[in-house]
Amino acid sequence: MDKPDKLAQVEQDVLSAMKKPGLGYLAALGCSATLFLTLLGLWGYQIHTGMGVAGITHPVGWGVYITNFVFWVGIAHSGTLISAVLYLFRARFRTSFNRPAEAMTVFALLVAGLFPLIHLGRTWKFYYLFPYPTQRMLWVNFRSPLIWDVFAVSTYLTVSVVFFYVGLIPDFAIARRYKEGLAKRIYGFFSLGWTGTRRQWKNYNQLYLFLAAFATPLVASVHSVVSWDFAMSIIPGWHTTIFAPYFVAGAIFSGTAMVITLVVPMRKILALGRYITDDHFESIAKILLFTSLIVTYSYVVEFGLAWYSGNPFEMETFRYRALGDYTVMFWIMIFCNSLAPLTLFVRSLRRNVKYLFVLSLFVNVGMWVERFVIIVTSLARDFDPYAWGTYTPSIVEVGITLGSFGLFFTAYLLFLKTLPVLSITEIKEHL
Amino acid sequence: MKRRDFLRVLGILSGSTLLSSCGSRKTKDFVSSVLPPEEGVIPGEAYFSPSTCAECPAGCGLSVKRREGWPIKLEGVPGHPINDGGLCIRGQSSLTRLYHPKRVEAPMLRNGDGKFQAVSWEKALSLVSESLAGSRDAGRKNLFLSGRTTGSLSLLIDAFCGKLGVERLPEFEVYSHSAVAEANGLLFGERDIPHYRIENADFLLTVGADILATHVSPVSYTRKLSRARIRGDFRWIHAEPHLSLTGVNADRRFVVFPGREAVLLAYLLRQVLERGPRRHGLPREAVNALPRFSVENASEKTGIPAEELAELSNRVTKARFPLVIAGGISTSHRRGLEVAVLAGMIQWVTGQIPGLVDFARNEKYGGTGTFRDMEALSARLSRGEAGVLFLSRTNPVFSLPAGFAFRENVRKAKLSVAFGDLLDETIKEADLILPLSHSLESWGDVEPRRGVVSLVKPALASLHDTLSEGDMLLRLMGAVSGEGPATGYREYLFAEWTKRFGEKGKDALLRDGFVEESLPEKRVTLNGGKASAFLKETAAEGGEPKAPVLVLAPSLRTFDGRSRGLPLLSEVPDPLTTISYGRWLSVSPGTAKALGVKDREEATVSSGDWSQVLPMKIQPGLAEGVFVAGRDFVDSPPLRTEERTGEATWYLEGIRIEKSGKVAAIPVLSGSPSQQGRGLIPDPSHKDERHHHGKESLYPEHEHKEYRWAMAIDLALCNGCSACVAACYIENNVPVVGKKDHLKGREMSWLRIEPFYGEAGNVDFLPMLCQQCHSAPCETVCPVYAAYHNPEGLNVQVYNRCVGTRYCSNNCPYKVRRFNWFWHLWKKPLDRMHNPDLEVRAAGVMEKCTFCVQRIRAAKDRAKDDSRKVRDGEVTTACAQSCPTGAITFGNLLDTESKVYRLAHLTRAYRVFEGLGTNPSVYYLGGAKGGPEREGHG
Amino acid sequence: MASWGNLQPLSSEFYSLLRHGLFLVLFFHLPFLGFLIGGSALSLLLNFLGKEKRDSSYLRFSQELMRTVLMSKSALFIFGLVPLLLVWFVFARVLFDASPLPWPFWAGILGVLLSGFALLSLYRSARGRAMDLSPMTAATGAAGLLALILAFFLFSAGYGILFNPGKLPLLQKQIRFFLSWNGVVKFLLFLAFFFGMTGGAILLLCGRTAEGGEGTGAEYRGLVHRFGGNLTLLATLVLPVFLLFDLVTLPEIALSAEVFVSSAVVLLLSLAVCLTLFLFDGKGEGGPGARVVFLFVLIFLAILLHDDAAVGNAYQDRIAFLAMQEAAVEAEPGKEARPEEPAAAAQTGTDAGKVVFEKVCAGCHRFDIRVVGPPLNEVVPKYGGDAEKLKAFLREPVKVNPDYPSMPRLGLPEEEIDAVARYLIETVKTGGSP
Amino acid sequence: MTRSVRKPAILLAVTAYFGVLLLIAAGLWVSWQRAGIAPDQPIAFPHTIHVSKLNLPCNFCHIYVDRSRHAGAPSLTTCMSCHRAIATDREEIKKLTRHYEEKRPVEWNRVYFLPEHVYFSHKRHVKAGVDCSECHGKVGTMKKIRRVGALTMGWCVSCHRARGAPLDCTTCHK
Repeated sequence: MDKPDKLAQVEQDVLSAMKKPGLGYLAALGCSATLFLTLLGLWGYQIHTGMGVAGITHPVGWGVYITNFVFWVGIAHSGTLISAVLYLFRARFRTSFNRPAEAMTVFALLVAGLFPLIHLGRTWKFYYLFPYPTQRMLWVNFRSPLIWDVFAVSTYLTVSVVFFYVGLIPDFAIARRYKEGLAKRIYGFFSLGWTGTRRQWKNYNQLYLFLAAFATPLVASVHSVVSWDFAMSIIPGWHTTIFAPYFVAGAIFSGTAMVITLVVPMRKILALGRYITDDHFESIAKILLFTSLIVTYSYVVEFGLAWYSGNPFEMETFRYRALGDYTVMFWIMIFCNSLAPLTLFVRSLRRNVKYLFVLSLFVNVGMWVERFVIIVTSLARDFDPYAWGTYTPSIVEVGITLGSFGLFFTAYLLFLKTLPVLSITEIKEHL
Repeated sequence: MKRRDFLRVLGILSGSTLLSSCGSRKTKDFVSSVLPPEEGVIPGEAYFSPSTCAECPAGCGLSVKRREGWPIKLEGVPGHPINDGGLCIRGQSSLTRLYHPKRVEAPMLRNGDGKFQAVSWEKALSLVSESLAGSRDAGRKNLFLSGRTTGSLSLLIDAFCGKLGVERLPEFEVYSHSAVAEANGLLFGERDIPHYRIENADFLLTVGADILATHVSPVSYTRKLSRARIRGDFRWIHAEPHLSLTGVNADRRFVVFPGREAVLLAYLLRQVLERGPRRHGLPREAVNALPRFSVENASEKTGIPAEELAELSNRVTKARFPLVIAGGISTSHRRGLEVAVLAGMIQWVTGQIPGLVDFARNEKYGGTGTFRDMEALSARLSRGEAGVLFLSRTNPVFSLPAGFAFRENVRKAKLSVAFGDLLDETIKEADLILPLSHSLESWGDVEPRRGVVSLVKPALASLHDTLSEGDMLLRLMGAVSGEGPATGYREYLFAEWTKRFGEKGKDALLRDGFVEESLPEKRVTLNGGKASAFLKETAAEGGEPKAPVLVLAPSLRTFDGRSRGLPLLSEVPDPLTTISYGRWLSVSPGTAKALGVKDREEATVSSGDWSQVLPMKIQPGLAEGVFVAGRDFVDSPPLRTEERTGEATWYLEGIRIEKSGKVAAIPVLSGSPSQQGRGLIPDPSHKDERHHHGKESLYPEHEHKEYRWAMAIDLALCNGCSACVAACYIENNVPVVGKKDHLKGREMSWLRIEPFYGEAGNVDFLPMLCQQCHSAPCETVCPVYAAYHNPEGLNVQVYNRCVGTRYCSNNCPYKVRRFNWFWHLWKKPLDRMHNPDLEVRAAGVMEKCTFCVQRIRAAKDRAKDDSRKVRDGEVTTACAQSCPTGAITFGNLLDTESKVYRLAHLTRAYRVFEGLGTNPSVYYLGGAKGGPEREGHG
Repeated sequence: MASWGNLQPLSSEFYSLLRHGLFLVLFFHLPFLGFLIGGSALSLLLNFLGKEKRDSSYLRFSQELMRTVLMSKSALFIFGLVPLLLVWFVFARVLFDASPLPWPFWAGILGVLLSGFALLSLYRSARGRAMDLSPMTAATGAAGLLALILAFFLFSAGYGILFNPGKLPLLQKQIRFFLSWNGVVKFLLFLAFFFGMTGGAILLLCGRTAEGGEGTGAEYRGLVHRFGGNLTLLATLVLPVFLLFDLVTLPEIALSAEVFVSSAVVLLLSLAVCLTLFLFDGKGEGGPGARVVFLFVLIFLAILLHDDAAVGNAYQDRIAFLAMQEAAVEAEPGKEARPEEPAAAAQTGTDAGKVVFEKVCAGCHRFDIRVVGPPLNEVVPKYGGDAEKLKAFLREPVKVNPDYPSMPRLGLPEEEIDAVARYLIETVKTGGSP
Repeated sequence: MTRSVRKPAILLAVTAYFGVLLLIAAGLWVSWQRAGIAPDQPIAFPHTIHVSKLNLPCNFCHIYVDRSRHAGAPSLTTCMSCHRAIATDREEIKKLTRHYEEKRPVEWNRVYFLPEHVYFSHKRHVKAGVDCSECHGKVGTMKKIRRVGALTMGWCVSCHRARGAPLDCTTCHK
């Protein structure tokens, strides 16, 4: 095949993914949407009846909801990492992953943004969290890490959406060529009159570079801010200086795992094996291994700090974390996040897509459990022994957690059928 | 018009209507009443009227706080001879009895199918008068049984019985203290409980008497004890076979083998006789008859280590004013009378009669009957002798052992008429229920201690179609004579008071709420002959309960079970176990281990053919083989009656325990019985956590211009009685959430008593409330400034700004913030209890103690009227007001003259988790209870 | 400005003057300012577009617009300045009642406005001279426009305050109360109105004169119509939204049925404008221009009625109060001519007492008969001439006779109590009739 | 797609848009009416006569205004002490008399109300020299009382700020 044919082939391959959906797809979409509707139903029930329908209690005021928030923000991170950071470093394998990763970022952030709302005792007063001028002259408390969160997450969402969209513009223009009728008009509208002139490309590349540069520090800053929700507190087990890098590494770790989880089936179902190769997976696996090592190191350091401090509160919290009521969770976390990824030192396993898929599922679970362990065990045993208590998630919390996956996959499945799943222009560029 | 509507209108007529400053569009609360409100009542302002608590026989003076005509809080009357401003947990909760949703609202008659049906008062009273006549004609006896009754009501009952030919039976009280009364009758010819002047003693030995929680007049004793402790040169040793709140508060607590208290007292009596302080002698026969125990012997028999016994006898013999009080659990077994007699003899020999033991002002238990009397009554009832049986304010069906078959016997009366307010076991058996007004709805007086008359004055018109007992009796008398009531009870009382105290005295009674008559000193002498004879006939030992033994102890929260139905009392946990809802059986750790039971594991307790399933609570400080349950936790236990005194034994002997392996769902609110070495209550064994880190704050310092509110809590005085907790609930509209939420740890109390068990078996109580930190961790994390620091040093929570992130609660090292997990509703008419100065918090909102900011606001309002600052002592929190020991002091830390300033600057003042740098405004005064290192205390 | 301190208290006429003055100002000033802002904004935009697209018809249109909207210097003065000066004085007067906004503030607005006018004049003349403008000139125009908008924003903020008289006393203390959501909404509402009206005017006025090349006439007209039409449509769609926001942000008391009805009328008229634009779409003679402009005049009137009613509601009790006072003055011309004088003049003891008596006591008491309170001839002698006792009663009245309602505490100053007590004792002594 | 197809659709859309806006306006009207800024009262008490004509001070009837947080409505005894004799033939006074004789209190419709979480004391404001009319308007001109002060938090806080009154949350929030 000569070059023009090849280019056309790419377009057709990628866009063929947007063909009429099959039964399997519809079933998956139906399942996800049902889960999401369950979330809405349960949330309504919780608002109507009171937060008490969740298992959170005194002293464990944060539970699965905040765990989910941190988890989904974490998932979002590697999307940005893969598309923006790797773009800046000109890592070529990025092209195969960046579109799904960016989509994942946007959707994960949408899901993540839902959880602070769900966990509010009075959701209907959420606008108190935004600074807006009134005669009352009431402002938000800029000392509160939660306000930093509001700004961090909304900034991140805005930047991610813009970045995602800008990346899509040339592909919209390509899709426009292949479509008819209303769809053509819609793709046309979103392509913003893209014609692919040299001048447009010049400006476009500048913008893309700028956005990539803008998004990159967000990878570090947003999750640092999220980690400060905990680190800025006084609670033993939370109040640690290493939280920011620890959380950022964790976020990239979990996000990379989620990318694998999503891309492996996508590659298979949409028959994109030609564009997403084992080499690509090996590179991603290396990132996974590297971040796993950082996370493991952080675990060790946390315990070391507690032990070295001699502070009885800290020491008890970490003893409890490893050996207390939640010991099973703790060891699941250690196994999934620290031990299992060590197998990636073996090259053949790194290149084994099936193995990577299974491993990524473990890591997903492990990272969710990690957040749970950090949040719950620290709150369950803080200063006053009289007020010690435990926490068990309620059925509502479990349902809402599943529903959040429902929302995520609903959005992701819709993405698969409506937008070009790989960056056509970039693949062409690298042909 | 229904009576209730009528009353409502009456309220509006007299201007005492709800007139809240807010009101919604729907409530028609902006009303032009027909008449102006009564003198001195200003809508929107709280006002107080005197009354007397009727929740237990102690008769504490009440100051009823009212708003727009509705009582919203009960407080003790400062200067009252009984309680002097303090009020116990049950007294605080008495308000929930008034507004109890399940009160009997009208006279009820049992109809043909055994169900109750509301009837009119006229019909009910005429039925009673007909039955009275009918029974008399049929040769049956009409009987009147009541709970302990004093004051004018007792006279009226006598008159009633005399006029209508009704036989008045001895009053029935579960805790009749008859062994002590019997002993005093035997030794001194005074069959009653004397008044103990604990405040003047320099050494106190209590044997079994639960003086802080349930014994005779607990608030009175608590205040006296505090006065003695504050004085400084006071030691208190308590000996008991089980574990009580009183025991853990003594300077030293001895665990005695059950039933061996007499050995201890006999040993002590001999020590006193031999070594002084002897003011009176004993007849020779008595001295000879007194059993001799060497230290080792006594130690072996009682289980108290020999060196401790020696120390104890040293203390008693060296003291100038030693006082020995025996009672409660230790006088309620087979050797109970011996214990009481020996205690009385020690009192006599040490010369404290008269003096510390005052028979002039005895506690008026002379007319109280015993279980023996009840046996007789039961027998008479079963023979069908009874015509009309009146049962007033008493619940024998619940309290008497199953063997009495009282339930069945009550049914054998021709007509049983019960007076009461809640449907208890006895009332349910009656044929006719005549609903009693609450003491806050009635006129009356009580004389809980001879010479002390306390006023009962209505604070509101009756909520329901009820009458006070006095009115009921007068109307009955009228109905029988056919003339109609001669006067109302109010007029009757006024006449009585004028007769007894004169016009001036009556006015003083109405104004102050009490009158204390001066009484001549009563000199009693020991009846040596009887004493010697008694000692000769009996031995100090033998007949002790066989192990394992189940002790049925009176309960701080329900007394003899009569306060069980009050919702607030189940919400506030038992201070020793921190169990709120449910029943349990306490067992020592050793015994639990031997039995192999887990904490909260259900077990079947049985004795003979009686058995009951109870969860086990492992309780440090208990003797091995001793199980303890609340008196009201067990249903109809097969208690025996002690023949000589008529006192019921509170022991079940030789019980069997069968564990079930099932862990019961009972809420234990404490996360850990131990401090985990964290120095909440500093102890020499703890690492010193009190040092400051001297950290610089990133935030600017708060400035306080006029006030910085602070609190000092003296842990040496705090006895864990939890009155403050109940007071806080009522003052601050804290919701009662129930067992389900308690099991999840979602109790809402703003103030809690944390018991911490030490290794030495000691228990220290730490009242934990919002510490109003100067550098508060909760404030910085609130995204919306719902938690913020106000210029007066309060850590304010603005409820309607809160969005409910719960971050503040997470970040609070003291975990004193409470989240509203649900919409909390007050069942009508309990919502009348709402303090309108506070919002009822919505679901999803965090709430917490703010040092009763509404009281501060009111005080500042008053001060502003006079253009001055709030004076020290002018404003106090609900907890401090209620505290019977006076352990809590509230005030302005900027005022160097204030009491709280002085206390906060004592060397033994410390703050919890000072090392965290939160800089709290609550100062705790540490130090062992009554330890020698105590410093002066105002 | 020092002389302001001597101004008489407000009368109901002043409030009427305010209302009608405002009406006038708005009627003349606002459309003029509207054209100015709308026209010059559009002109600048067209200038930019023309340069970008290298299309001279845009520039031509831009030129024509400027010529049309900025009529002459005299028009500037008459429509732009006079009403504003007028409103300045009315404003100052009303606001003075509670709070004089500092005059530099008003002078500032005026200055900004004037400089806006000046800059735009410069721009207009430059526009007139040449097709191709230097960036400097365009910048001048933009600066003028911005100045105008800023001045107009401040004007709107002050205008918004008028609807909330409760805020007037606060302004005295803190100038920041000058800003309100209602003011912002009013600004946006009028801005939308301006652009809509400008669009209508374009449809009506522009594109007729075929100054340029004849051949491009139809094309040029098409451009002009497309611009004018789209502008009007957009503005008409947005305008009602701001009107609804206005209803939300107006204080409760300013609302009434009239306000809502006039708002509904504005909505219907806006709908009519939209329909007109679609139905008379460039076909036939002249297009929709005349109709649109006519409808916009109606919209404007409806908005003015809306505001007039709202201002009326907001001030109704003040106006009624003043009217009542004036009626009282008219009824007793001799007595109340100098309301503050008698108390000051009548220094001699009982005269001062009499004044107080008539002011305070006469409502309830007469000497001879029972009114609300008892006849004074009966009760005053009970004090036996003891002024101190009577004064004590007046300070803290207590109920004596149950037949009468209790007398309220009057809270009079000590000297008035003294005067009235002496007056009462004196009068009763001398026969008991004033 | 031809113009002829598009046009009706667009016309419909525009009309629908304005219809929705009209509905919102109607909704605002209804909510304003239901806010009840001038509700009818069981007895049409004219403040005009009592305040403007008779010059009665406010605390003549609202006796608690400087003593309590509530200003208080006068008891009917107060009303009747004058109206036993005055204007007894008027319809509204007859209503009043009936209330008094039948011992039925008059339940007024609230004009001013604050939410449950607000602490407000008339006494403090009166003692600080705030004139009644600053919040309640010139009641002497109102035949039927109308709500003048907005009673929103912004309204309260603005005045507190301007007067230098305390701004601490606990001043008003309970």
